[in-house]
Amino acid sequence: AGVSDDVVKIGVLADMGGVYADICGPGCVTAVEMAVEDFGGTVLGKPIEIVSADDQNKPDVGSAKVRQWIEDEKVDAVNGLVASSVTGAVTKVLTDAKKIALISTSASHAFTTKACSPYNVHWTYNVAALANGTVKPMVDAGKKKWFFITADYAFGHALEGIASKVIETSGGEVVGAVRAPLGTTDFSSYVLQAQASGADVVGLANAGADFVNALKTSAEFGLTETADVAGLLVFTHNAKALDPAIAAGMKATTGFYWDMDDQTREWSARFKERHGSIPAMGQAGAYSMTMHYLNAIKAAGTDDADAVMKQMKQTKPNDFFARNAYLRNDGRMVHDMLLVSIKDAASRKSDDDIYNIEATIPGDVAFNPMLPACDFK
Amino acid sequence: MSADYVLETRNLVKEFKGFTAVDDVNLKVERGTIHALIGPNGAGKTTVFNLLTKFLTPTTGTILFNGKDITSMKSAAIARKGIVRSFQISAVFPHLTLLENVRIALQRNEGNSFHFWKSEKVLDKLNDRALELLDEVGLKDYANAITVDLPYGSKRALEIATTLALDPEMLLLDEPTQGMGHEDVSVVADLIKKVSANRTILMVEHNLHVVAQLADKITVLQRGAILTEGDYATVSQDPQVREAYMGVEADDEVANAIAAESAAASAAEKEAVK
Amino acid sequence: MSSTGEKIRIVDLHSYYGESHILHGIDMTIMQGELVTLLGRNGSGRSTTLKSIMNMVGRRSGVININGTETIDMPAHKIAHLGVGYCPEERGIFSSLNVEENLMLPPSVRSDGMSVEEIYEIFPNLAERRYSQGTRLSGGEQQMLAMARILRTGANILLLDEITEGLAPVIVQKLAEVLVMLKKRGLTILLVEQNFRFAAPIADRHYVMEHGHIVEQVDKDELEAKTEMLNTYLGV
Amino acid sequence: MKINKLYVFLIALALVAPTVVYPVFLMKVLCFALFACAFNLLLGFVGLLSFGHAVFLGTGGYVTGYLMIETGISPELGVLAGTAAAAVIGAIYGKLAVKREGIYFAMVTLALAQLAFFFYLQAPFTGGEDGLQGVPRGALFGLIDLSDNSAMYYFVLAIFLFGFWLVHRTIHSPFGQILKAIRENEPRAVSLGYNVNDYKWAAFVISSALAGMAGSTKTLVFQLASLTDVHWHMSGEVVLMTLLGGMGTIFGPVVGAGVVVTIQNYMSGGELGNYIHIIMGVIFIVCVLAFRSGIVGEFQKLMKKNFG
Amino acid sequence: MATIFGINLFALSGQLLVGLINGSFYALLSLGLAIIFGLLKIINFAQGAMYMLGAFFAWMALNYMGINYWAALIVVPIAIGIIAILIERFLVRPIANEDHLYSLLLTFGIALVLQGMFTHIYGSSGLPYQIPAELKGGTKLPFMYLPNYRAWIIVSSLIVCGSTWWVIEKTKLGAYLRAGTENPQLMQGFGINVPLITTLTFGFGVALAGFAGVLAAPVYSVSPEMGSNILIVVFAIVVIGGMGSIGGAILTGLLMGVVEGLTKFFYPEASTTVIFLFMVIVLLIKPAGLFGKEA
Ligand SMILES: Nc1ncnc2c1ncn2[C@@H]1O[C@H](COP(=O)(O)OP(=O)(O)OP(=O)(O)O)[C@@H](O)[C@H]1O
Ligand SMILES: Nc1ncnc2c1ncn2[C@@H]1O[C@H](COP(=O)(O)OP(=O)(O)OP(=O)(O)O)[C@@H](O)[C@H]1O
Ligand SMILES: CC(C)C[C@H](N)C(=O)O
Ligand SMILES: [Mg+2]
Ligand SMILES: [Mg+2]
Repeated sequence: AGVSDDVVKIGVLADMGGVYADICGPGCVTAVEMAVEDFGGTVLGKPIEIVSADDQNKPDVGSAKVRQWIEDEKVDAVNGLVASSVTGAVTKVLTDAKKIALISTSASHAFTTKACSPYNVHWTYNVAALANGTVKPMVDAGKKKWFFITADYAFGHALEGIASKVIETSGGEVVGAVRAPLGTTDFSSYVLQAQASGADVVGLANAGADFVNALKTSAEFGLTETADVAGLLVFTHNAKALDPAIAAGMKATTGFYWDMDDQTREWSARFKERHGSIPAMGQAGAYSMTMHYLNAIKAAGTDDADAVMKQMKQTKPNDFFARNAYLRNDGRMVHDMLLVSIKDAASRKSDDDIYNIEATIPGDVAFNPMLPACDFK
Repeated sequence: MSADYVLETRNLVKEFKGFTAVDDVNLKVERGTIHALIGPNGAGKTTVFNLLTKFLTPTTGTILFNGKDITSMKSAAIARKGIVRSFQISAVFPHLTLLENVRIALQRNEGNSFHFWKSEKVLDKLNDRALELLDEVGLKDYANAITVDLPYGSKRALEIATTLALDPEMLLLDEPTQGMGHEDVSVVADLIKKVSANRTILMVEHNLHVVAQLADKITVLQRGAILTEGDYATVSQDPQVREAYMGVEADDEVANAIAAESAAASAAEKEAVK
Repeated sequence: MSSTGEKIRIVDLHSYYGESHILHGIDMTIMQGELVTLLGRNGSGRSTTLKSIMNMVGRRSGVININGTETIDMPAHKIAHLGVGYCPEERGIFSSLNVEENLMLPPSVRSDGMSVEEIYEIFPNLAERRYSQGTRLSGGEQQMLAMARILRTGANILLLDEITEGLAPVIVQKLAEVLVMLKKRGLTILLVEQNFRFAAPIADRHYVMEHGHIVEQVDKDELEAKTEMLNTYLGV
Repeated sequence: MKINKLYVFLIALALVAPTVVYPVFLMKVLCFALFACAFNLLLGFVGLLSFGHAVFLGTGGYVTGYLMIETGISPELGVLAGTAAAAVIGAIYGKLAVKREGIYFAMVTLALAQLAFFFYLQAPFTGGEDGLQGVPRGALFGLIDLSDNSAMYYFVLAIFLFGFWLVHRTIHSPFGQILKAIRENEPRAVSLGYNVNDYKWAAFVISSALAGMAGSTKTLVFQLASLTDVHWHMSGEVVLMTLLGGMGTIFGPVVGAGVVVTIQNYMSGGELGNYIHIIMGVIFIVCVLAFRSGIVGEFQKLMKKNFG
Repeated sequence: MATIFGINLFALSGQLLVGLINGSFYALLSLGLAIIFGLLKIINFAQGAMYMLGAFFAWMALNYMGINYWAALIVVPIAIGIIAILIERFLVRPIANEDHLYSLLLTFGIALVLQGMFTHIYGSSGLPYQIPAELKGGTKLPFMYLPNYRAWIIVSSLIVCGSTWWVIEKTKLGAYLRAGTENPQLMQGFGINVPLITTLTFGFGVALAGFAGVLAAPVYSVSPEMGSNILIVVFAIVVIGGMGSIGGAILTGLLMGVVEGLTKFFYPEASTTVIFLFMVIVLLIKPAGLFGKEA
């Protein structure tokens, strides 16, 4: 036991300059730094070090970097992890090397299902939680007919798929879907098709700029007047970019909102002071996860991955981020999710005042159940 | 038995948007001769060349080479058949040596020009032939010089050597002496004479001295159609040719006439000044 | 010699294309109404001399005085406005313009240029093909167009580079007449010519160039006397 | 003679390098060096700027990756298959691209590459943005286990040397002579009876095959094939490597690849991470404005000036 | 609803119109490229970045200086034109005599730098820009609800493209431009200030992209990536149309917008690739492009 190489080294791998940089880029590094500082900078008397790298959202760049971290720099765990594609590649490398993946921002639920591993920790949210959180209440409220505008790649397909399942099991119906390629700027055709479908709800199974563009166009063509438009994955930064006149009232599911209570406000204020903007859910997740990881090392008395994983799963995380939380054996961190709605301009008290919290979704309702095959003790 | 024609056109026509540049031309080029195509500017000489080498497609008519119809062949294929054209601009590979220039042409018949896995040393066996050709045009001593550095006339000569390397049955020369000083003109004219052995040459040329010196037969084009044909003596005496092409007074007399006129003019001018 | 009659005065002109030094100190003076030719072998620097006057070479030094104005530091586009018309060796016909547009293209630099009708009369070929694309003309027709183009601008100093190139003897003859006529109108002409037969009878003076130097100046009256010498320089 | 000594020295250096430098990094350099050499064959020696060469890198990678995962063939066959696939795509794209020249050629290749990018993004067998993950390296000839980094390194080195040799040979072959002639004066080459488009096409195919080989090898090294390799950024990167190293020189692309990969490696870890595109852009601008012969080209000039 | 062969005609007309809107952007961008290519013989790889810059400038003008949309529509293209003029003067001109591939690479570098800078400063999630109040709302057509702003895009783009076409093809200035593209040196010799014309043309061509950027700001999210993706498509369009004619660039742009719109309707998965496929077909049948002159 003890600390290998006399140092605990955490790598933060994220998109430092690309499309997801705002969601979990330098901000995730800041969050992890804050965690290490708050923890005291050492564990078991050994220093805690952070290294960070840009994965450029490229699986090859990310996995090469992580390989090098493991082989050359003795990194013990990798935090951050944004694009699911990178995460997929990186978790394979980490698992082979028996090192821990601390996944903060990736959406795919694969890391705790078909690509699950004893060394994966998936913290903030996943597509299942999004579908359960946003879609189910709407169907239950009588919005039965759905149409999807889906990002035409793995992430969009997964999100659409899981949302469709939720709709069907709740007694709704998917009347159509259109696959818009990643990076589409002009959504008008798709919006016209959605309009023609006569759906009650148009689900946007995409993210980032795609989501913003699709929503804007929906409003322009009057789709928002005749149907509900639901964003299935909305980050605070994107919500901020939307015209409140268009977006107001839209519901979304999120793993974290800075303005929930004093605890979240306290931490978010500290974060904003350091980083310049309010934290996105993945950034808050990255902090929370790091804390839990360091606490587990301390409790286990070693940084050995198996021991630490065991320790993390045994103790329940509980901080400003993780509420009613526990780390499941498959690596899924189950915690309360928030159903929020976007505020209209009039009721916003500041630029950062974006959401109304509508409801808290208990973790067990939000997340997908554990697969027996992924039940790593 | 009719004469032996290498190249024949039958009712060759080329129209450009309602304008007929070549109008029903029946050209017959006899094997082993130097045949000149002359005519006023815009008569259609270059267009005929372009048709023969398929830089342009005939509107109607056929082109026969050695009795075979080549009307539908592509440029490169025609070159491979043995009709090679020289350009008005000098056509050399400027940063290769003279030897390499000629070798590029020789290489075509080697059948190894797609062989990227072989060393270029396999081409060395072409060197002797290349030197021979360079010798023929008087450039042997410069074989390893880089082509850009050559004077204009020598580039022209090199171009001819390269063309000969293809061992063409027929050479098409478009104004081969254009832009040359008198000295070079006679060098090139001699060269053409020399290389015409065993070959057929069809040339366009405005320099009547060269035409007179070289051509066995002359075809005069005007407005796209053949005006007359024959040897230099016949053609140059033809009043129609004199009017349309050579000017009222032919050739040498031209200079005299102009001299006289300008003398008169300057006299008049002096008059005026006074 | 009155300096008012002096149209072009060049003193110690050196010209370069990039690294290569082409003209090595040219001196020449051309008077109003004179027709002067530049003779020499290929590559002796005759075209370069004309281009230097037009500031179309890489770099130049010395004195080039046109119509009393010093032009060595003048940008290229201002030179034409001193009344200079330049007909380049390679003709420079524009393929994106039709024949008539080509003809009308150069801005007038003086008011007394030839009219389009006059020009079409001299070159009937051009009238006939006036709406075809400039570069679709035959070689000779393009040559005519290039020459015609500057006659329209009213330039009274003409720099003509090998204008008889590729022309049928009839047209060459016609051109000679045109030049004589222009001279009569008082235009100053600097002519680069290979065709000595064409140039000899109409020129007042000849400069002979070799390797970027002027090696000889021959007056019209001295032609006969200096034939021998010309022969050795030009191989006539 | 001198040249031969240089080669021997360099190969010796390459053989001992992994004992000093992180082998995966070296393999990455070698893969990109091969890619850049293949690209340089077109740009530097035929004068064709392909702005879509990433397609071939990516195609090689995907095909090799797919076969290694699905069929478990041995790695040398995987590389061969990837190379062949890239050659086939190259043959098709080349046929189209050589119909246009100069800048148009660049645009056509870029557009065709984008076509392929979207195809690979949407096609089921590529795993979309996830890419093909966990590609096994397998055992060379069924014998030598390549999961060991140093074994893998020597395999990569061998492939690189083969590719490098082939490029060198192509340039100095009868075929290379014709390419040179085409670059010098294309209309003249036509008039001598050469179908220049066929020659350009053949060069294109060779280049794309080698680029594919680089991609296949890279996939084995990183056990991953992804969209990165077919994205236009990658096409831009190989242009940068070649330009920086010295286009039209034999060693230029290798040096360029080394420098660019090193910069990227260095920056991806540090504070400069998010400046990467800016820095790449600046290098481009500086190279074009002041440094057109590239590192190797400028070096050669210097040698010539001082010792030549 | 009117249907024929099972196709909803109303929906189809809607898609056609939507295609035309997209085509308006393509037309503006390919026109800009064509003009610049014409005179400088370079492909401005930074054209996409300039389009992006146009959108960002509009945003910055509004948020930092309070300059509204209408003013931005004038001011921003001018500002971008000035930037372009500086680029031409100090970066492009020094290499004007080198192989044109270098200027392609140069502008590629510029594009990378600009995109990188804006990503660095503003991130890449995109910034909001409102549709100007005057153009909010829409018109109910029988087959679709046409937002007023979209109609404005078509109208303004057609006006700008049309007048540019007219100036180049029908005026003396245009003749100077066309001739200057072929033989700048000789045009100088005729007394025309070609460097000035060149610089201004470059400025204008780039300003067109800036204009398109301002037009785009309210409908697409203002983000650093917006330029690079559209540019590659525009390249394909340029190949399809052939650089031969200004009118060709405009028409092909519009046409391709429509083709793309139809594809989104009939087979959306292919919508990103259809223009490239179209390019392949054109290359096979008419390598010089639809409006290209024979080589
Ligand atoms: N591509 C074309 N399109 C339209 N007209 C053309 C084209 N090519 C040539 N012409 C016209 O056809 C006629 C014949 O041209 P051609 O070039 O064959 O003349 P030429 O006899 O070679 O004259 P020159 O002695 O002046 O070179 C000319 O009037 C020319 O304007
Ligand atoms: N653009 C250029 N760049 C470099 N060198 C040039 C250039 N133009 C001409 N030269 C060189 O300058 C020298 C003089 O050329 P110039 O064109 O003035 O000769 P010329 O007497 O007019 O002959 P020609 O009969 O060929 O027109 C030649 O050696 C030529 O190679
Ligand atoms: C970061 C998110 C926008 C989702 C991301 N595309 C993923 O794959 O998980
Ligand atoms: Mg350790
Ligand atoms: Mg001709």
